[in-house]
Amino acid sequence: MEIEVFFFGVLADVTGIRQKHYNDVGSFADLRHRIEDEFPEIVHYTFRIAVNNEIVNDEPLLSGGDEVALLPPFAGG
Amino acid sequence: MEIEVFFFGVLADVTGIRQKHYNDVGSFADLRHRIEDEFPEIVHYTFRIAVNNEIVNDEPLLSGGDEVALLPPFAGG
Amino acid sequence: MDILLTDGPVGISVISGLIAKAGSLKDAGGHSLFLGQVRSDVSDNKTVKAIEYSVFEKMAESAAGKIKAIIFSEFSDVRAVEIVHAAGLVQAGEISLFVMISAGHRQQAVDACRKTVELVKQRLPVWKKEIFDDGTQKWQQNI
Amino acid sequence: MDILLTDGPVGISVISGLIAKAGSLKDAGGHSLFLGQVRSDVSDNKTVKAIEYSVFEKMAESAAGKIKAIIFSEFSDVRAVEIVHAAGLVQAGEISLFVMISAGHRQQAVDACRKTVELVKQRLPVWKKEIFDDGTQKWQQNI
Repeated sequence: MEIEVFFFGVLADVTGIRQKHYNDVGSFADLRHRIEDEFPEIVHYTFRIAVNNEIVNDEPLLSGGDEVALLPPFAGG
Repeated sequence: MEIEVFFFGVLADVTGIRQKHYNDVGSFADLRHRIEDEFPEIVHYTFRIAVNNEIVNDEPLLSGGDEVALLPPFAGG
Repeated sequence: MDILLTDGPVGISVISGLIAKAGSLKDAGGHSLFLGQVRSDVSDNKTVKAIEYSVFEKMAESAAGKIKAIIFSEFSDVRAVEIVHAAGLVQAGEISLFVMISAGHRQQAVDACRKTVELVKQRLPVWKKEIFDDGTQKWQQNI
Repeated sequence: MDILLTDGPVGISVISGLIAKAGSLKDAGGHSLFLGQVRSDVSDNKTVKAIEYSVFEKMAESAAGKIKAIIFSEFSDVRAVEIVHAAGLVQAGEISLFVMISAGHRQQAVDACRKTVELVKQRLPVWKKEIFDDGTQKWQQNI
Protein backbone atom coordinates (compact mmCIF):
# COMPACT_ATOMS: atom_id res chain seq x y z
CA MET A 1 0.00 0.00 0.00
CA GLU A 2 1.00 3.64 -0.40
CA ILE A 3 1.67 5.72 2.72
CA GLU A 4 2.54 9.40 3.08
CA VAL A 5 4.90 10.10 6.00
CA PHE A 6 5.35 13.50 7.69
CA PHE A 7 8.31 14.47 9.88
CA PHE A 8 7.73 17.21 12.46
CA GLY A 9 9.90 19.30 14.76
CA VAL A 10 13.43 18.08 15.25
CA LEU A 11 12.71 15.07 13.02
CA ALA A 12 12.37 17.32 10.00
CA ASP A 13 15.93 18.49 10.69
CA VAL A 14 17.21 14.96 11.37
CA THR A 15 15.80 13.59 8.11
CA GLY A 16 16.26 16.76 6.11
CA ILE A 17 12.71 16.44 4.78
CA ARG A 18 9.19 17.20 5.97
CA GLN A 19 7.30 14.64 3.95
CA LYS A 20 7.99 11.43 2.02
CA HIS A 21 5.92 9.02 -0.05
CA TYR A 22 6.44 5.29 0.54
CA ASN A 23 5.27 2.61 -1.95
CA ASP A 24 4.56 -1.07 -1.32
CA VAL A 25 4.35 -0.71 2.49
CA GLY A 26 3.41 -4.09 4.02
CA SER A 27 2.70 -2.97 7.60
CA PHE A 28 3.58 -0.29 10.10
CA ALA A 29 6.58 -2.37 11.27
CA ASP A 30 7.75 -2.58 7.68
CA LEU A 31 7.36 1.19 7.28
CA ARG A 32 9.24 1.83 10.51
CA HIS A 33 12.17 -0.35 9.44
CA ARG A 34 12.41 1.42 6.09
CA ILE A 35 12.40 4.84 7.81
CA GLU A 36 15.04 3.74 10.32
CA ASP A 37 17.24 2.26 7.57
CA GLU A 38 17.06 5.47 5.63
CA PHE A 39 17.45 7.83 8.60
CA PRO A 40 19.40 5.87 11.25
CA GLU A 41 19.73 8.95 13.50
CA ILE A 42 15.99 8.87 14.11
CA VAL A 43 16.24 6.02 16.64
CA HIS A 44 17.85 8.44 19.12
CA TYR A 45 14.71 10.57 19.27
CA THR A 46 11.45 10.13 21.15
CA PHE A 47 8.30 10.51 19.12
CA ARG A 48 4.67 9.45 18.93
CA ILE A 49 2.77 8.36 15.85
CA ALA A 50 -0.36 9.87 14.36
CA VAL A 51 -2.33 8.17 11.63
CA ASN A 52 -4.63 10.48 9.72
CA ASN A 53 -4.15 13.23 12.35
CA GLU A 54 -4.99 11.07 15.37
CA ILE A 55 -2.39 9.80 17.81
CA VAL A 56 -2.28 5.97 17.88
CA ASN A 57 -0.44 3.19 19.66
CA ASP A 58 2.87 1.92 18.49
CA GLU A 59 1.81 -0.67 15.90
CA PRO A 60 -1.25 0.71 14.11
CA LEU A 61 -2.96 -1.15 11.31
CA LEU A 62 -2.41 0.88 8.16
CA SER A 63 -4.58 1.19 5.07
CA GLY A 64 -3.54 2.40 1.67
CA GLY A 65 -3.49 6.20 1.45
CA ASP A 66 -3.00 6.68 5.18
CA GLU A 67 -1.00 9.64 6.38
CA VAL A 68 1.52 8.80 9.10
CA ALA A 69 3.06 11.61 11.14
CA LEU A 70 6.07 11.32 13.48
CA LEU A 71 5.58 13.68 16.41
CA PRO A 72 8.33 14.64 18.87
CA PRO A 73 7.12 15.88 22.29
CA PHE A 74 4.91 18.94 21.84
CA ALA A 75 6.34 22.34 22.77
CA GLY A 76 3.67 24.91 22.08
CA GLY A 77 3.00 28.15 23.90
CA MET B 1 -11.44 74.93 62.07
CA GLU B 2 -12.61 74.57 58.48
CA ILE B 3 -13.24 71.08 57.11
CA GLU B 4 -14.25 69.97 53.62
CA VAL B 5 -16.51 66.89 53.62
CA PHE B 6 -17.02 64.56 50.64
CA PHE B 7 -19.92 62.12 50.26
CA PHE B 8 -19.35 59.05 48.04
CA GLY B 9 -21.49 56.32 46.54
CA VAL B 10 -24.95 55.96 48.02
CA LEU B 11 -24.20 58.76 50.52
CA ALA B 12 -24.09 61.29 47.68
CA ASP B 13 -27.66 60.26 46.86
CA VAL B 14 -28.75 60.23 50.53
CA THR B 15 -27.43 63.73 51.16
CA GLY B 16 -28.11 65.06 47.68
CA ILE B 17 -24.62 66.57 47.57
CA ARG B 18 -21.10 65.38 46.87
CA GLN B 19 -19.19 67.92 48.90
CA LYS B 20 -19.81 70.42 51.70
CA HIS B 21 -17.74 72.99 53.56
CA TYR B 22 -18.07 73.15 57.35
CA ASN B 23 -16.90 76.14 59.44
CA ASP B 24 -16.01 76.25 63.13
CA VAL B 25 -15.63 72.50 63.51
CA GLY B 26 -14.50 71.66 67.04
CA SER B 27 -13.67 67.97 66.62
CA PHE B 28 -14.54 64.96 64.52
CA ALA B 29 -17.39 64.13 66.94
CA ASP B 30 -18.73 67.64 66.52
CA LEU B 31 -18.53 67.32 62.72
CA ARG B 32 -20.28 63.96 62.80
CA HIS B 33 -23.17 65.33 64.88
CA ARG B 34 -23.62 68.23 62.50
CA ILE B 35 -23.67 65.89 59.50
CA GLU B 36 -26.16 63.56 61.18
CA ASP B 37 -28.41 66.46 62.22
CA GLU B 38 -28.46 67.74 58.68
CA PHE B 39 -28.82 64.34 56.97
CA PRO B 40 -30.56 62.06 59.51
CA GLU B 41 -30.93 59.24 56.96
CA ILE B 42 -27.16 58.78 56.96
CA VAL B 43 -27.19 56.86 60.26
CA HIS B 44 -28.78 53.91 58.44
CA TYR B 45 -25.72 53.44 56.22
CA THR B 46 -22.37 51.80 56.86
CA PHE B 47 -19.32 53.83 55.94
CA ARG B 48 -15.68 54.35 56.75
CA ILE B 49 -13.88 57.66 57.14
CA ALA B 50 -10.88 58.93 55.21
CA VAL B 51 -8.96 62.02 56.25
CA ASN B 52 -6.84 63.52 53.49
CA ASN B 53 -7.32 60.39 51.34
CA GLU B 54 -6.26 57.88 54.00
CA ILE B 55 -8.70 55.64 55.86
CA VAL B 56 -8.65 56.33 59.61
CA ASN B 57 -10.27 55.05 62.77
CA ASP B 58 -13.57 56.35 63.97
CA GLU B 59 -12.50 59.41 65.94
CA PRO B 60 -9.58 61.00 64.08
CA LEU B 61 -7.91 64.19 65.28
CA LEU B 62 -8.71 66.84 62.70
CA SER B 63 -6.68 69.89 61.69
CA GLY B 64 -7.92 72.96 59.87
CA GLY B 65 -8.14 72.39 56.13
CA ASP B 66 -8.50 68.63 56.42
CA GLU B 67 -10.59 66.82 53.84
CA VAL B 68 -12.94 64.23 55.33
CA ALA B 69 -14.51 61.62 53.05
CA LEU B 70 -17.39 59.29 53.94
CA LEU B 71 -16.87 55.96 52.16
CA PRO B 72 -19.54 53.26 51.82
CA PRO B 73 -18.23 49.71 51.20
CA PHE B 74 -16.19 49.64 48.00
CA ALA B 75 -17.72 48.03 44.94
CA GLY B 76 -15.18 48.30 42.13
CA GLY B 77 -14.59 45.93 39.29
CA MET C 1 0.87 56.76 37.71
CA ASP C 2 -0.47 53.67 39.50
CA ILE C 3 -3.96 53.61 38.02
CA LEU C 4 -5.61 54.90 34.88
CA LEU C 5 -9.23 56.00 35.33
CA THR C 6 -11.10 56.15 32.04
CA ASP C 7 -14.01 58.48 31.41
CA GLY C 8 -16.60 55.86 30.49
CA PRO C 9 -15.71 52.26 29.57
CA VAL C 10 -12.15 50.98 29.25
CA GLY C 11 -11.79 51.19 25.48
CA ILE C 12 -10.08 48.76 23.16
CA SER C 13 -7.43 51.34 22.27
CA VAL C 14 -6.32 51.65 25.90
CA ILE C 15 -6.15 47.85 26.16
CA SER C 16 -4.27 47.48 22.86
CA GLY C 17 -1.82 50.17 23.87
CA LEU C 18 -0.95 48.48 27.15
CA ILE C 19 -0.57 45.06 25.49
CA ALA C 20 1.67 46.55 22.80
CA LYS C 21 3.76 48.27 25.48
CA ALA C 22 4.29 44.95 27.27
CA GLY C 23 6.24 43.71 24.23
CA SER C 24 9.12 45.93 25.35
CA LEU C 25 9.58 43.73 28.45
CA LYS C 26 11.98 41.32 26.77
CA ASP C 27 12.36 39.20 29.93
CA ALA C 28 8.59 38.63 30.24
CA GLY C 29 7.35 35.24 29.08
CA GLY C 30 3.69 35.70 29.83
CA HIS C 31 0.97 38.22 30.49
CA SER C 32 -2.16 37.39 32.45
CA LEU C 33 -5.04 39.77 31.85
CA PHE C 34 -8.43 40.18 33.43
CA LEU C 35 -11.21 42.21 31.88
CA GLY C 36 -14.30 42.90 33.94
CA GLN C 37 -17.40 43.47 31.84
CA VAL C 38 -20.81 44.84 32.76
CA ARG C 39 -23.22 41.92 32.65
CA SER C 40 -26.92 42.13 31.73
CA ASP C 41 -28.05 40.61 35.02
CA VAL C 42 -31.77 40.11 35.51
CA SER C 43 -33.45 40.53 38.90
CA ASP C 44 -37.12 41.17 39.66
CA ASN C 45 -37.83 41.08 35.91
CA LYS C 46 -35.51 44.02 35.34
CA THR C 47 -32.35 43.82 33.22
CA VAL C 48 -29.15 45.74 33.95
CA LYS C 49 -28.62 48.17 31.09
CA ALA C 50 -25.52 49.92 32.44
CA ILE C 51 -23.51 50.60 35.59
CA GLU C 52 -22.50 54.06 36.72
CA TYR C 53 -19.17 54.02 38.56
CA SER C 54 -18.09 56.77 40.91
CA VAL C 55 -14.47 56.91 41.99
CA PHE C 56 -12.68 58.76 44.79
CA GLU C 57 -9.89 59.73 42.45
CA LYS C 58 -7.37 61.15 44.91
CA MET C 59 -7.51 58.02 47.05
CA ALA C 60 -7.65 55.61 44.10
CA GLU C 61 -4.12 56.51 43.07
CA SER C 62 -2.64 55.74 46.50
CA ALA C 63 -4.78 52.59 46.89
CA ALA C 64 -3.52 51.31 43.53
CA GLY C 65 0.03 52.09 44.58
CA LYS C 66 -0.41 49.95 47.69
CA ILE C 67 -1.91 47.11 45.64
CA LYS C 68 1.08 47.15 43.30
CA ALA C 69 3.50 47.17 46.24
CA ILE C 70 1.78 44.07 47.66
CA ILE C 71 1.95 42.26 44.32
CA PHE C 72 5.60 43.08 43.69
CA SER C 73 6.55 41.98 47.20
CA GLU C 74 4.65 38.66 47.00
CA PHE C 75 5.53 37.71 43.42
CA SER C 76 9.21 38.09 42.64
CA ASP C 77 8.76 37.01 39.01
CA VAL C 78 6.33 39.85 38.23
CA ARG C 79 7.76 42.55 35.95
CA ALA C 80 4.80 44.92 35.50
CA VAL C 81 1.32 45.56 36.88
CA GLU C 82 -1.27 47.64 35.00
CA ILE C 83 -4.62 48.65 36.48
CA VAL C 84 -7.31 50.55 34.56
CA HIS C 85 -10.79 51.24 35.97
CA ALA C 86 -13.77 52.90 34.39
CA ALA C 87 -15.38 56.00 35.90
CA GLY C 88 -18.87 57.12 34.87
CA LEU C 89 -21.34 55.24 32.74
CA VAL C 90 -20.49 51.78 31.33
CA GLN C 91 -23.08 49.96 29.21
CA ALA C 92 -23.71 46.19 29.39
CA GLY C 93 -21.07 44.46 27.28
CA GLU C 94 -18.49 47.18 27.90
CA ILE C 95 -15.32 46.84 29.98
CA SER C 96 -15.16 48.36 33.49
CA LEU C 97 -11.87 46.91 34.74
CA PHE C 98 -8.61 45.94 33.09
CA VAL C 99 -5.72 44.28 34.95
CA MET C 100 -2.55 43.06 33.26
CA ILE C 101 0.34 41.28 34.95
CA SER C 102 3.57 40.64 33.05
CA ALA C 103 5.92 38.06 34.51
CA GLY C 104 8.87 35.93 33.57
CA HIS C 105 6.75 32.77 33.67
CA ARG C 106 3.06 32.05 33.44
CA GLN C 107 2.39 30.66 36.92
CA GLN C 108 3.14 33.87 38.82
CA ALA C 109 1.50 35.97 36.10
CA VAL C 110 -1.79 34.11 36.61
CA ASP C 111 -1.61 34.03 40.42
CA ALA C 112 -0.68 37.70 40.66
CA CYS C 113 -3.46 38.70 38.26
CA ARG C 114 -6.07 36.88 40.31
CA LYS C 115 -4.79 38.50 43.51
CA THR C 116 -4.70 41.97 41.95
CA VAL C 117 -8.34 41.66 40.89
CA GLU C 118 -9.33 40.64 44.44
CA LEU C 119 -7.37 43.57 45.92
CA VAL C 120 -8.95 45.99 43.43
CA LYS C 121 -12.39 44.87 44.57
CA GLN C 122 -11.47 45.15 48.24
CA ARG C 123 -9.37 48.30 48.28
CA LEU C 124 -10.13 50.58 45.37
CA PRO C 125 -12.51 53.40 46.42
CA VAL C 126 -15.10 52.79 43.74
CA TRP C 127 -18.89 52.55 43.95
CA LYS C 128 -21.38 51.32 41.42
CA LYS C 129 -25.02 51.97 40.70
CA GLU C 130 -26.90 49.56 38.47
CA ILE C 131 -29.20 51.17 35.94
CA PHE C 132 -32.06 48.96 34.79
CA ASP C 133 -33.97 48.90 31.55
CA ASP C 134 -37.04 50.38 33.25
CA GLY C 135 -35.03 53.42 34.33
CA THR C 136 -34.74 52.47 38.00
CA GLN C 137 -31.36 52.46 39.74
CA LYS C 138 -29.77 50.57 42.61
CA TRP C 139 -26.46 50.93 44.46
CA GLN C 140 -24.72 47.60 44.39
CA GLN C 141 -22.18 45.99 46.71
CA ASN C 142 -19.55 43.44 45.79
CA ILE C 143 -20.58 40.02 47.03
CA MET D 1 -12.92 26.97 13.72
CA ASP D 2 -11.37 25.87 17.01
CA ILE D 3 -7.94 27.47 16.62
CA LEU D 4 -6.50 30.36 14.68
CA LEU D 5 -2.91 29.88 13.52
CA THR D 6 -1.21 33.14 12.65
CA ASP D 7 1.58 33.44 10.11
CA GLY D 8 4.23 34.94 12.39
CA PRO D 9 3.43 36.49 15.80
CA VAL D 10 -0.09 36.91 17.15
CA GLY D 11 -0.66 40.55 16.25
CA ILE D 12 -2.37 43.22 18.28
CA SER D 13 -5.17 43.51 15.70
CA VAL D 14 -6.12 39.84 16.15
CA ILE D 15 -6.11 40.30 19.92
CA SER D 16 -8.14 43.53 19.76
CA GLY D 17 -10.64 41.93 17.43
CA LEU D 18 -11.28 38.99 19.76
CA ILE D 19 -11.60 41.27 22.80
CA ALA D 20 -14.02 43.52 20.95
CA LYS D 21 -16.06 40.49 19.86
CA ALA D 22 -16.37 39.36 23.49
CA GLY D 23 -18.41 42.49 24.23
CA SER D 24 -21.32 40.86 22.40
CA LEU D 25 -21.54 38.22 25.18
CA LYS D 26 -23.93 40.23 27.35
CA ASP D 27 -24.06 37.52 30.03
CA ALA D 28 -20.28 37.47 30.45
CA GLY D 29 -18.95 39.29 33.52
CA GLY D 30 -15.28 38.63 33.01
CA HIS D 31 -12.64 37.60 30.52
CA SER D 32 -9.40 35.97 31.57
CA LEU D 33 -6.64 36.22 28.98
CA PHE D 34 -3.21 34.72 28.72
CA LEU D 35 -0.58 35.97 26.30
CA GLY D 36 2.59 33.93 25.84
CA GLN D 37 5.55 36.03 24.76
CA VAL D 38 8.95 35.00 23.42
CA ARG D 39 11.46 35.76 26.16
CA SER D 40 15.10 36.78 25.60
CA ASP D 41 16.44 33.90 27.66
CA VAL D 42 20.20 33.68 28.07
CA SER D 43 22.03 30.34 28.22
CA ASP D 44 25.72 29.61 27.58
CA ASN D 45 26.25 33.33 26.91
CA LYS D 46 23.78 33.24 24.03
CA THR D 47 20.54 35.22 23.96
CA VAL D 48 17.31 34.01 22.37
CA LYS D 49 16.52 36.33 19.48
CA ALA D 50 13.45 34.53 18.16
CA ILE D 51 11.57 31.23 18.19
CA GLU D 52 10.47 29.42 15.06
CA TYR D 53 7.26 27.49 15.60
CA SER D 54 6.18 24.60 13.39
CA VAL D 55 2.62 23.37 13.65
CA PHE D 56 0.91 20.19 12.45
CA GLU D 57 -2.02 22.17 11.18
CA LYS D 58 -4.47 19.38 10.37
CA MET D 59 -4.10 17.90 13.84
CA ALA D 60 -4.03 21.29 15.63
CA GLU D 61 -7.65 21.96 14.73
CA SER D 62 -8.93 18.70 16.20
CA ALA D 63 -6.64 19.00 19.27
CA ALA D 64 -8.02 22.49 19.94
CA GLY D 65 -11.55 21.17 19.54
CA LYS D 66 -10.88 18.55 22.20
CA ILE D 67 -9.38 21.16 24.53
CA LYS D 68 -12.48 23.32 24.19
CA ALA D 69 -14.74 20.34 24.84
CA ILE D 70 -12.85 19.60 28.08
CA ILE D 71 -13.11 23.23 29.22
CA PHE D 72 -16.83 23.55 28.47
CA SER D 73 -17.55 20.26 30.26
CA GLU D 74 -15.54 21.18 33.38
CA PHE D 75 -16.55 24.85 33.67
CA SER D 76 -20.28 25.39 33.33
CA ASP D 77 -19.96 29.16 33.70
CA VAL D 78 -17.69 29.50 30.65
CA ARG D 79 -19.32 31.16 27.63
CA ALA D 80 -16.48 31.26 25.08
CA VAL D 81 -12.95 29.93 24.54
CA GLU D 82 -10.55 31.47 22.04
CA ILE D 83 -7.17 29.96 21.16
CA VAL D 84 -4.66 31.58 18.81
CA HIS D 85 -1.14 30.22 18.23
CA ALA D 86 1.71 31.57 16.14
CA ALA D 87 3.27 29.55 13.34
CA GLY D 88 6.65 30.49 11.88
CA LEU D 89 9.08 33.05 13.21
CA VAL D 90 8.29 35.06 16.38
CA GLN D 91 10.84 37.59 17.64
CA ALA D 92 11.63 38.16 21.32
CA GLY D 93 8.97 40.45 22.76
CA GLU D 94 6.31 39.21 20.32
CA ILE D 95 3.26 37.11 21.20
CA SER D 96 3.21 33.37 20.38
CA LEU D 97 0.04 32.29 22.20
CA PHE D 98 -3.27 33.97 23.00
CA VAL D 99 -6.00 32.34 25.10
CA MET D 100 -9.19 34.10 26.15
CA ILE D 101 -11.93 32.67 28.34
CA SER D 102 -15.21 34.53 28.77
CA ALA D 103 -17.39 33.49 31.70
CA GLY D 104 -20.29 34.70 33.74
CA HIS D 105 -18.05 35.29 36.76
CA ARG D 106 -14.35 35.80 37.25
CA GLN D 107 -13.45 32.67 39.23
CA GLN D 108 -14.23 30.18 36.47
CA ALA D 109 -12.82 32.50 33.82
CA VAL D 110 -9.44 32.49 35.58
CA ASP D 111 -9.44 28.76 36.39
CA ALA D 112 -10.49 27.79 32.88
CA CYS D 113 -7.88 30.07 31.31
CA ARG D 114 -5.10 28.51 33.36
CA LYS D 115 -6.29 25.01 32.43
CA THR D 116 -6.58 25.88 28.74
CA VAL D 117 -2.99 27.12 28.68
CA GLU D 118 -1.79 23.87 30.29
CA LEU D 119 -3.77 21.79 27.80
CA VAL D 120 -2.42 23.82 24.88
CA LYS D 121 1.13 23.08 26.04
CA GLN D 122 0.37 19.37 26.50
CA ARG D 123 -1.83 18.64 23.50
CA LEU D 124 -1.30 21.10 20.69
CA PRO D 125 1.02 19.62 18.01
CA VAL D 126 3.49 22.48 17.97
CA TRP D 127 7.30 22.47 18.08
CA LYS D 128 9.71 25.29 18.70
CA LYS D 129 13.28 26.01 17.75
CA GLU D 130 15.13 28.75 19.60
CA ILE D 131 17.24 31.01 17.43
CA PHE D 132 20.12 32.68 19.25
CA ASP D 133 21.87 35.96 18.60
CA ASP D 134 24.97 34.13 17.33
CA GLY D 135 22.91 32.40 14.63
CA THR D 136 22.81 28.97 16.29
CA GLN D 137 19.53 27.14 16.78
CA LYS D 138 18.15 24.63 19.27
CA TRP D 139 14.94 22.61 19.41
CA GLN D 140 13.31 23.24 22.76
CA GLN D 141 10.96 21.16 24.88
CA ASN D 142 8.39 22.46 27.34
CA ILE D 143 9.60 21.94 30.88
